[in-house]
Amino acid sequence: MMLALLICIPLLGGLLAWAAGRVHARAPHVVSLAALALDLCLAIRVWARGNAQSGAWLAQAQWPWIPRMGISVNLALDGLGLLLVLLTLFLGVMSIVIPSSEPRDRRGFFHFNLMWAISATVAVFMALDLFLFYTAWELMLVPMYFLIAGWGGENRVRAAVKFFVFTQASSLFLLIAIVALYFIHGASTGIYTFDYTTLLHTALSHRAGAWLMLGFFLAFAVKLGVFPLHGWLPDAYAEAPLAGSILLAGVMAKTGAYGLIRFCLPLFPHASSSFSLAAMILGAAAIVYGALMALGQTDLKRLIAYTSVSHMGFVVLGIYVWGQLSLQGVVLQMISHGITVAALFMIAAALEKRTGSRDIAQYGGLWYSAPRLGGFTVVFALALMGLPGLGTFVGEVLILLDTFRLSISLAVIPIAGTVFAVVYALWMVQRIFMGEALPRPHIADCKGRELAALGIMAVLIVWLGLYPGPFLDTSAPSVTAIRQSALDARPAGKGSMERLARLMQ
Amino acid sequence: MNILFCAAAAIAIVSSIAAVSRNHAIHAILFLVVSFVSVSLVFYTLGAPFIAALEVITYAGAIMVLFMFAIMLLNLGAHAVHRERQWQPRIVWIGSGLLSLVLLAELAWTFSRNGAQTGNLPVPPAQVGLTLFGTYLLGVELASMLLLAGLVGAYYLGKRSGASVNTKGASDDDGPA
Amino acid sequence: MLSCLWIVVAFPLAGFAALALGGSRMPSRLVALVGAGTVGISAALSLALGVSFVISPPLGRQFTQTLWAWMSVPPFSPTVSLCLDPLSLVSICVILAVAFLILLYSSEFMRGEEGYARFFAYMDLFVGAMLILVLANDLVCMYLGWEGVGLCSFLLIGFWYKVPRNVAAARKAFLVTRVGDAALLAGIFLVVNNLGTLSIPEVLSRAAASWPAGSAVANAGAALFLVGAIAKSAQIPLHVWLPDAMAGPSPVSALIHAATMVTAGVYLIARLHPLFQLAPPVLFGVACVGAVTVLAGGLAALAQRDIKRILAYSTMSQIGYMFLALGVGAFSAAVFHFMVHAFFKSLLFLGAGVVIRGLNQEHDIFKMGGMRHALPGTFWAFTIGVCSLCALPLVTAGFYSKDLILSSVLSAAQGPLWLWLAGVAGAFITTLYAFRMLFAVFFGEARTRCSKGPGKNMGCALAALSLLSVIAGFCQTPRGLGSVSLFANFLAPALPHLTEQFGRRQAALSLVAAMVPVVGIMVAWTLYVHRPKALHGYEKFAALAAVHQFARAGFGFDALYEFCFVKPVAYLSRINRNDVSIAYVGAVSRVAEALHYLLSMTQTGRVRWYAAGVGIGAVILIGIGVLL
Amino acid sequence: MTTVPLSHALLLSGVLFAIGLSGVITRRNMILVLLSAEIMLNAAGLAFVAAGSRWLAPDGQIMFLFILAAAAVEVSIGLALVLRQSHLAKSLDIDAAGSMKG
Repeated sequence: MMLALLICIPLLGGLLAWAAGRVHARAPHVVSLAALALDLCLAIRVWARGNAQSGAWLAQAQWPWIPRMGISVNLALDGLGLLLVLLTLFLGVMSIVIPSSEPRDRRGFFHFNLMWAISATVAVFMALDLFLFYTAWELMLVPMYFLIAGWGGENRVRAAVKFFVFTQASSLFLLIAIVALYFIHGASTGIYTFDYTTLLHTALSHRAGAWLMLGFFLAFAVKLGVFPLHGWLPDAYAEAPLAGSILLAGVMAKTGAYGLIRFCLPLFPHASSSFSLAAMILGAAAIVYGALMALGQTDLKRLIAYTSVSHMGFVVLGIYVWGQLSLQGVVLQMISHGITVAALFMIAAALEKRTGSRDIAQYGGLWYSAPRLGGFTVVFALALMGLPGLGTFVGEVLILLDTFRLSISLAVIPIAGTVFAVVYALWMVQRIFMGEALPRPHIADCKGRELAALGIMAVLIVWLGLYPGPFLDTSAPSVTAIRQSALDARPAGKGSMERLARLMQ
Repeated sequence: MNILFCAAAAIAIVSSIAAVSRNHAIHAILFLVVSFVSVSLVFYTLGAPFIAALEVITYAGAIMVLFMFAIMLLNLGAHAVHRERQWQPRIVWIGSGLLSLVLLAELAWTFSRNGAQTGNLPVPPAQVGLTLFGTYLLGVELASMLLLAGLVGAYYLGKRSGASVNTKGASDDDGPA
Repeated sequence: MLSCLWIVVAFPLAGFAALALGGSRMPSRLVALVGAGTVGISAALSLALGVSFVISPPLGRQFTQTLWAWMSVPPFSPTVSLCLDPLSLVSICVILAVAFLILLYSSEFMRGEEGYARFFAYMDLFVGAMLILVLANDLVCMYLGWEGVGLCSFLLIGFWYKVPRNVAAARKAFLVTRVGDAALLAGIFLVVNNLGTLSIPEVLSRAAASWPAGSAVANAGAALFLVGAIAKSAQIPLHVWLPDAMAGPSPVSALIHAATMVTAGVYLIARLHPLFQLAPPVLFGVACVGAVTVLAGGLAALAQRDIKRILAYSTMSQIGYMFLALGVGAFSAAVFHFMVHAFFKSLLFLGAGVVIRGLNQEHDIFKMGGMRHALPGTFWAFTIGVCSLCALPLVTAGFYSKDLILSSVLSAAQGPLWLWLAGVAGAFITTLYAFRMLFAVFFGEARTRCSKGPGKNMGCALAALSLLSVIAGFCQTPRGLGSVSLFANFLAPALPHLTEQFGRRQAALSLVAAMVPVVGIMVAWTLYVHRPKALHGYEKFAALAAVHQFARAGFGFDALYEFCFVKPVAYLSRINRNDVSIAYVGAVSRVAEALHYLLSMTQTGRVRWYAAGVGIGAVILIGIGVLL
Repeated sequence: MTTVPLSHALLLSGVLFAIGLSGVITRRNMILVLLSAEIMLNAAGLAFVAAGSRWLAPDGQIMFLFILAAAAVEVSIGLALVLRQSHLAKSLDIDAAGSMKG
């Protein structure tokens, strides 16, 4: 029941906010904020209560939906999902609470889209029925399209279409793969169902497994912005309105990683194992490539978008290394990256609002008038480059350690990538806040809600960096369970990882 | 019966070829009438006397009369034959003829594998009528709607075409699509 | 008492937190009180800890305090834990004492600057991070401090953020040290993968047990740690950031880029010395790097005109001595020199700060001169510092530490004679550039008018450091001079003592080494004061001038890196601004457009074509049916 | 009474259809295009009737009736359009109708 509530509250809140938009211009803001805050409280309650139970699933609920086709509303939450749901709702609250995210017009519809996107994302993290998962996955897309196309920057329509075409095209592969899996499983066992746990042990031929795995991988990789599939990402991140950027980069990219962990690898352990070397190389390449691209950008939001590509490279790398450490690292990396990138987008929006430009060359020497904003930028830029004591370090170090254990030569690339991260992170801070001040005399420093939001996020990122215990403990059982289920199915010594490991010795 | 069929079929084919290839419109129409009549004979051999009658009445009768009226309205004379000759050099038949031949070859190959015979008993008109107004009642209603729509459409188009001769600009505006 | 260890770290961090959150609203007096006070309390506490440690030593002369488990993802479970042993005790006492004195100095030096609170906040953060680095019982925890000091160094070099040059210097410093940090991180990974633990004592004992000496894994691990140490300690070839780092305020240069942070590499190697002893080639590499840096740093210092750059190259060179000592296995000698160097080099930087402030940000020593009369107190303090730097025999602390290093090099089993010669030559060059600087700044006639002298706080700090620069040496004297061995004995549980061979040859060579500074001073006097014209002729010789230019430019490393790394990366990222890897997106749309164009050509408007199209379609479809 | 093989009847319908098709494609005179279309419709009807006869079912004939109705409508509308077009374009050339291309 709790799980259904978690999904329904934002859904209803969104409808209510739309309706409230007709009453008063500020009403949608209040309504959606209240709904999300309530939802966040519920999620925190699940978190607080959940640790007492044993087993991977913290909560589960199931209702029949289309029984004839083996489709049910099957919701379940484990530590992994819970952390991501918490992240989603937290970033949702943050993106609403900050004043610069409030649009000028059509506020009701804006909040409606926002809330539905959040709700769909939450549903993605809970769905255990592949049909339901796909529904939520697609539902995520539409409100986001409207958010970008309706309230974005100058090239919003182009960016929105690009985003839509990319994600929709890749989702179709996911749909084909899901349906194919459904029929293959049905044909071999006689049970036609979309239930995840039942499908988990489908016997697949080598070729079928490889194709289905690619279908899943493609959809998730596009959402995640894996290196050569990130074509939509800089445009969409840069052109989306603030709340859209935060949701896209902070949360929706994580649905891709979540999909890889929850579905792609456990459903197709053999195929994924043969694919892992390629995926790891893609991830490592993304780390360096994203950093290099970030260096060349002049648009602040595009720069942040490319750093995101670089960080998602770590996530892909960590997932395909498929070690206990690296997966835990991936979870922590997702959370801390979500917070970091959201905060950076907030800062970018604040700067854009105050100076009227996203071009970094238009900034300079802003520290004098906005030291607090500068301080926050420094903190989150440091988080970008994985400074110890901040959350991203924990994630990166766990991922890198397992990579290093697997193959030293593969680990060299991301470790070198961390050096590039220094360049773009520092350069970003310095070009904005240091150097000679431009003629523009003063910009307002952050205060009030902006200060509070950034402050909370800074505290969180430090908490994640210095005492990630609670987060790691929450995700540990589920990560262990998922990882083990894939490892059990995998024949020893057949995967490319093992081959790689042997090669290295 | 088979001989009758073959003869009628031969006439139908020859007259149809003539109908599509004549330059003089009236000649073409007349050949078409021949074709329709011979097809009606084919229907008769296939045990469909009712349809054979309808073919003569409606196709060879009513529809052909419509064509006649149209040609007469357009006042196609000798210059039309001349123009037709200019439009249709023999060479243009090659492409379409080839296409049709390929289609025909495919159809023939498909049909020739079927060794079945047609029925040796005619299907009486009564049975057709009963089925038509029983099972296919809805279809009949739809056909009547179609005819009505055709009627209205033809009337409207005819009226506009008449009006446009006189006051071309004025009538173009008021017509809904 | 020892369980108060965490408070030592907590105080500066609390000071940072207070200043970061409310510093902008505090009056400057309160800012200084908080900034320097927290460090002062920590310093006092560290002294008390030292006393308690000596009086009632803990078991194994090592006290470990685990604060909390940082990440617990078995087998990787670093903890935030502190370890107090003689090595770290000496280090924190030195660090806190110097840091307190420098903050005291800064409270006056920085007064009136924009960002007074920011300065103290950064400094406090730095002290906290440095303490974590030194006290860490865990490699990852040490890495936390290691990066933390790097961050503070970055922030403080760019303290005057409006000048683009400072900003670039800050970035460069962080970037270059980060290269070393990446190697350090890889070293940590190697260790945790092979040994399964992160606790430093555990790592060392397990390494000794399971890695054979000279094995590839030991060499690799030690080499990675060495790269980290080289970058942090500005040794050749990763020294390029240090001279530029002088863009920061003088107290920053004194604390971070002379006394504490740059010696972190020395501390790291000393801390992990059993690991390095398992890798003799790497250890020899440490000595070589040290010897090369001693000479290169000294020569570069000789060619500089900027007083702070002279001191920066001097710092490089002096840390080269420490590396030399580490390389021959004289770990306690290196730590001894670290302590003494911290005192006299911060004294020199603070003195230079007074001069620079007095002359309105004038850095060129040849535009100074005659400061002896304007700033007599500073002159004497500076002179003490210079003498200590040159290791003037008997009276200065520098003599005892440098002598210990040179005699260790001489008596070490793996130390060839050229290492010793390099050290002695370095000592000569040191004397030359130190006195060149002293004579140029304080002697001769005044070229710029001094506007401001040191006040009470600055004076106190200079006096205290002068005192320390003199007396700090007396706790460890060579065999011929009383043979006091307090320092080495105290460190003995943590660092093995190198048994010196003391023969006639050693004694003779030591005497030579001791006389080198005296000769150096005479040469310097002749060249720079007595007959300065002698030097002016050198420009006639093109080769000499070129060497001079080359040395002044830091031996071209900057240009080399610029050419090899910076330019290509910048070029790549600039030409690829629009991301070629996603050009296929455009290709897809262009192909679609072309197809659209092709298809729209069939839309002729000719009904007969359409009919033919329908016919062709039927033919194809039926054909497919027929063929299948 | 000997019966006609179904394949012959279908073949006849195929031949007529092909003739009509080539007429539709080739003729430029709109009236003759319509005329050729009539041949095609008729051929299709023939196939229906033949098939109905094969199973002795009335359904084939009913389909022919429907085709007949459609043909009647088609011709009336088609001829009306031809008249209108010839008034507008002063020509019966079907290619001249290409100007209607949107």
